[in-house]
Amino acid sequence: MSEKTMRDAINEALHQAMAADESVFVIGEDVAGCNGSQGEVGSVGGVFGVTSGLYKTFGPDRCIDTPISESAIVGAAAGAALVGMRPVAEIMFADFIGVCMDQIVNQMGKFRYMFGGKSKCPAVIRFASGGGFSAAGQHSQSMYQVMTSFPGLKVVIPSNAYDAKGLLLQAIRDDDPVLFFEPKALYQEACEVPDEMYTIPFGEAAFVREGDDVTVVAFGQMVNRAAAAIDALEAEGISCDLIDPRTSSPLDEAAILESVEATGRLIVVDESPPRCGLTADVAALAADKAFHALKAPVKQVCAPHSPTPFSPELEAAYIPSVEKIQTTIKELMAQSR
Amino acid sequence: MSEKTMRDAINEALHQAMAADESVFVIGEDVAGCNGSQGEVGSVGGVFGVTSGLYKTFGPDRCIDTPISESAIVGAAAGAALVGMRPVAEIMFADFIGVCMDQIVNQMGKFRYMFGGKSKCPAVIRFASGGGFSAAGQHSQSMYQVMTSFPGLKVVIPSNAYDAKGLLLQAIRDDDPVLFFEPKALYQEACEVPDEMYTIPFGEAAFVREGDDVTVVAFGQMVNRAAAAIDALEAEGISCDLIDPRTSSPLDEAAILESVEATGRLIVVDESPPRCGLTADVAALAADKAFHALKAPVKQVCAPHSPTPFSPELEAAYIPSVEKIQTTIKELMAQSR
Amino acid sequence: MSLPKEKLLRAYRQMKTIREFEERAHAEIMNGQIAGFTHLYTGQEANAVGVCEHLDNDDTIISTHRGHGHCIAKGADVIGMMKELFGSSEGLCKGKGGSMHVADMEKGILGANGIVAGGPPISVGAALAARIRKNGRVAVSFSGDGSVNQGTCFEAMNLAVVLKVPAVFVIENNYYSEHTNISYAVGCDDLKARTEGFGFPVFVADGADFFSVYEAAGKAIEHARAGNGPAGVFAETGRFHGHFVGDPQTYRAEGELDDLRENSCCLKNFRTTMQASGELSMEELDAIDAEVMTLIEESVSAAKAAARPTPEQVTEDVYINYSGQASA
Amino acid sequence: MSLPKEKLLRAYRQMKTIREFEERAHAEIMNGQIAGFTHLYTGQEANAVGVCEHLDNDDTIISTHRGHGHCIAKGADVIGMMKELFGSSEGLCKGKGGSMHVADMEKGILGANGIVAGGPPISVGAALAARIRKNGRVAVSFSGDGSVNQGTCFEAMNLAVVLKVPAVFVIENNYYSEHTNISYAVGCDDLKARTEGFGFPVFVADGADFFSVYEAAGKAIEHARAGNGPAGVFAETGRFHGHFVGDPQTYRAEGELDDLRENSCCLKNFRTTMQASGELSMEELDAIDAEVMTLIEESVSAAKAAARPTPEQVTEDVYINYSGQASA
Ligand SMILES: Cc1ncc(C[n+]2csc(CCOP(=O)(O)OP(=O)(O)O)c2C)c(N)n1
Ligand SMILES: Cc1ncc(C[n+]2csc(CCOP(=O)(O)OP(=O)(O)O)c2C)c(N)n1
Ligand SMILES: [Mg+2]
Ligand SMILES: [Mg+2]
Repeated sequence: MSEKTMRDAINEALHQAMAADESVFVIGEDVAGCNGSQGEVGSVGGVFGVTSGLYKTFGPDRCIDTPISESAIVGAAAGAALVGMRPVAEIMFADFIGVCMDQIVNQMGKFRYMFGGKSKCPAVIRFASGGGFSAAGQHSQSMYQVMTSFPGLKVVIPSNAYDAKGLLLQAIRDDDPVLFFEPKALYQEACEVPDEMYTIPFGEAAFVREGDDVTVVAFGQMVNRAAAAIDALEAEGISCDLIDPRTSSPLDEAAILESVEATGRLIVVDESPPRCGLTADVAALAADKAFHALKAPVKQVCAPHSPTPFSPELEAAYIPSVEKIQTTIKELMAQSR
Repeated sequence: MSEKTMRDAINEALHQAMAADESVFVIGEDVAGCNGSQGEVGSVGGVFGVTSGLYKTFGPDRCIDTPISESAIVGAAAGAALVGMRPVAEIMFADFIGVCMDQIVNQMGKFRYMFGGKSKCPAVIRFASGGGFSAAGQHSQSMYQVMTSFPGLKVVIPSNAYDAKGLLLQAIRDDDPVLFFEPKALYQEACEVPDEMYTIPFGEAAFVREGDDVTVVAFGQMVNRAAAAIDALEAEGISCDLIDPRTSSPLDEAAILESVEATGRLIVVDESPPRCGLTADVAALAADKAFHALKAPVKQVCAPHSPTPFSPELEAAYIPSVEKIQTTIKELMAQSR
Repeated sequence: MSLPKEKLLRAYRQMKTIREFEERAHAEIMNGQIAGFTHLYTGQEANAVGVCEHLDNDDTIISTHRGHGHCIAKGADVIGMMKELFGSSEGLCKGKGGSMHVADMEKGILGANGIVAGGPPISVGAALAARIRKNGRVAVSFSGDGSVNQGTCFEAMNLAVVLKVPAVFVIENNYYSEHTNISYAVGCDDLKARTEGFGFPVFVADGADFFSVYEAAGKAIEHARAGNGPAGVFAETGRFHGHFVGDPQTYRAEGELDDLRENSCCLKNFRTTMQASGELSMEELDAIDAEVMTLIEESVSAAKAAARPTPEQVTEDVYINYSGQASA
Repeated sequence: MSLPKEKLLRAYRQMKTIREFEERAHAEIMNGQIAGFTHLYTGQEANAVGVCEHLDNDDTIISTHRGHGHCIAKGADVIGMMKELFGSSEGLCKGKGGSMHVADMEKGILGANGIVAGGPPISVGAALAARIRKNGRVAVSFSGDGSVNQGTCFEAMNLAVVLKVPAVFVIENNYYSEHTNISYAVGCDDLKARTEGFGFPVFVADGADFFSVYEAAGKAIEHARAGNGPAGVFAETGRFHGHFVGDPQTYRAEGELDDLRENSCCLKNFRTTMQASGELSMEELDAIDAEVMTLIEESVSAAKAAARPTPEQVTEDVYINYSGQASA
């Protein structure tokens, strides 16, 4: 056990999964790096360095560079999975789902159903998602809310290094196709992560904080911010449950509903824009199934209905801040019936 | 004024818009038809016949067939719009957004914002959407819920021939990019449609029925079913508002909230699966902004979290039925606090 | 080319089975017994069979929206397929896929595919698995003359070359993508050359002649199986029906359909060749015809009698294991 | 090739402006003054300028993630661009786009583009508009050696041929897509031939030599402008920096960067040519250098002093008119 960044925790999970199971391989743009060049092949490990060392350890059949052809990358993963491999494909930025959505949504995600339950497609697609890098409109989207819409896919959003490792090992072991979103703002965040292999089951939320007054459900990058907001409010006598669903599909509805039954107040926090997003999804769940417990309006804290701006100041105003979460919690306490 | 099917109403709108404005042109697969063959060019008008006659009236520069290259089709529309044209592109099935999403979402929809408000992209993309044809998992999705997520796009979902014509004329005239979803189950449905040109503004819902007990918000193909359910319940003394938002982005929040304030009960109906969909989106809106008026849980009537099945019996069980809507209304009346 | 008698009989039987399956499906669609969008393969049988006769169960194919022929040629159960078209829960895909999604993993059929050019990238993945496992398998994808203009198809071809995988791209040029002729939709004059430009050899065949396809496909598959990377087959062919059932076919030249049925029928051609070479007698072929007709008849009766799916089945088979609950 | 003195001076000035803009941007990124992902064009200047010198305001270009050079060559305001990189609300895109989305509709710049091969389809649309309006315009898209493997790029090329539009595809081969060499990522041996296989002529240029690019681009643009459909330019070039700022460049051969700066510098080459031909004196070029340095200095001072965006601006410029209300 030692402190590891999320990047290192994911990297470790990949190393361990590949060592443990011959059918696991990694494929994507520059996941090895330097192919075809006079430089050292395998010296890159993805633009975020997440696949570092895999080429050197496992060689060219298990760590495979590709051209810039995201549809073909996802298709290759899907096809290899259909015949029994366990590929882990890397799509550099979640935004690039735009150029490979069919292969994810209409192919990989629907095989099993369309084929009458007679196929298995244990592919994992990893993406770097979300904002925080001044990367502007085409390199900052979270996209997991959109993917959550599609039946047949599982959607994972780790919020810390520990979960990232356990969830990725589960994803690779899982027999269904899994989309694994890595909030890129968290790659450098570290926490204690066991050295050995372990898995975290899908559909089981983490209770990050426990409290009585408000249920806060937060996804990915927003979990830390929500925790900071909640911790700051303790002094004011407000105590909150903080739930990190960890997977948006499946969603741990029971955990959320149980908490809302107890607190009577719900705030859902995500960094994506509001429309048809996860904040609405969870809010609507409570408005149906925990309605009678609710004491106050269900609040969504999210980005506005705008693309992600480039300028650091604009992006800071775009992504929900600790202050915004805090203010919302306080307003909610004031507003209850 | 005469009875026209939705197909004919859309076709008429296209003819009129093209006659009125030289910068309008149509592009897509087989929108003319028979190009390169020994048959009669222009004798097809799209697989659903929606663009019939345009080639014959307006010629090869205004009704343009393409290869099967959806990304290039959308891109071509986006590029032509950026330099001042008003293209109307046809993507045969909404499901095919999978192969052209980047051009829609990351290009067309974000130009204006990324370019600091200094560009204009008045392109319209038309899609045949939704179920009802036993067309299975890759030809039955509505997809508009997913597109509603993306800032920069406007999303239109007509539920009848009259609206379809007025909304399409508005879409073509509109200076922002517009996605126009035509529920294919409605192409043959007819109603009175004026012969002359008229527009229906975006963001203004239609009140299809007026009542006191429950607010029903329904989209596209579900509007007729909701109306049938409501009409049948009149005899039982239950009266409902039926709101057809007509555009999901922008959404007429005021109309929905006003109605919920009056009725205290809300049911949202759509044919898409539940997760991060429009039913959740509208339910969450009410759970926040009309919370204190609510007397009962907010209900979503939608497809299950499954791909669309092929078999007619399965598809019938998949798409929300009149009965299901009716039952939900009755249950809701029974459940109120 | 001379083939063992067994092989000849089998090839003819496969082509005839596809033909009669399709003609009967056509009739049942017209009857209203089969729902949905169905694309018939009639006229192109020699392509599917000429290719698949080189494959065994562990090799894979991935097909298109026009998938019945490929699936039958690769060994899909004909009765299970007919039941699937009828939407029965006893169908090959339990009635969930229908015509556009017939699949059978055990037979190496990775599915018909409703998305034009959805298949080639997936096939490259199956080929990559074969390369990694060094098991000598090949992965074949079928594409039409329209499909080759889709970005995913190009990406797949380039990726297959880059990764040097045993992927075989079979392009069936039936001259039309829906209502548009290849001479319009493929911008260049020489599709074979454009394809070869990606860096693999493409072998040309007469798609109405089993032997021609068999020979070309043999070369392509051998090339791939031997570890030389991908290869292609380019076959000219014609479909005897419209794009979909109900297509008015206004794109046809006068007499085109008659001409096709008369002069580009792989069954007729096969018989002519056999008659000339004497390798098979007409009686032997007639016997197969009769057996095929019986099988097809049987498949339709079975499909009509088969169990219908129940509403609970709608939500089954989405996941292998979905521990969380869905919202609705 | 002999060009009027005016043209020569202008071409040099443009190349030098790009060079110094980039080198200064590099310094300011290292300083922490410029946020986000920035890709520098240093070393490839002759490509942008050699192409854009054939274009006027009403012709369009669409660029890539490595867009500064193309935008400057096409006439974008340098000060507005520097302000944009600094994220000021006075920037060309009000600080909303940044390096990867610099655009100027009035100058016919349809934007840098963060999506690899996002541009070519859009450029075909601009070209289609030109064809429909018969206004003699051309639409140029820039692609890298990596970008050409993306499906959208292939689709755009085929569609341009099918519609016979004045689209010009400029492929800049700087040998790398991020960390991967073209010899790996492009499966075939001859990218020019693969591209020509789509059905249009591709003119080859030495991307370190303005005159070579100018000549090749001239032929391509003339071909397109004359109504003969699309054309291509294929230029070999080298980037002097990493893919992005901070790239360790482990893919480089030993001495590669020094060699590039020494032997593939378009500014040096231009000077050598001028010295040999005597068309321009070194003093004239030195004078331009000084002016450019002043302009770049000015642009940075202006950018540092420029207004910063305010939070309300986040939700502006999404739509021209959005009558409905957003949910948050
Ligand atoms: C991505 C996508 N675009 C369009 C379609 C609609 N479509 C189905 S088949 C077809 C024509 C295919 O032509 P070709 O590849 O030549 O195959 P053929 O039908 O001739 O067998 C089209 C356009 C589709 N299914 N998927
Ligand atoms: C669809 C997509 N995939 C991947 C990337 C990440 N990416 C940005 S630039 C680049 C390499 C592009 O190489 P090339 O086209 O040769 O252009 P160069 O960088 O050499 O100018 C990659 C992979 C992207 N921006 N978009
Ligand atoms: Mg065809
Ligand atoms: Mg490059």
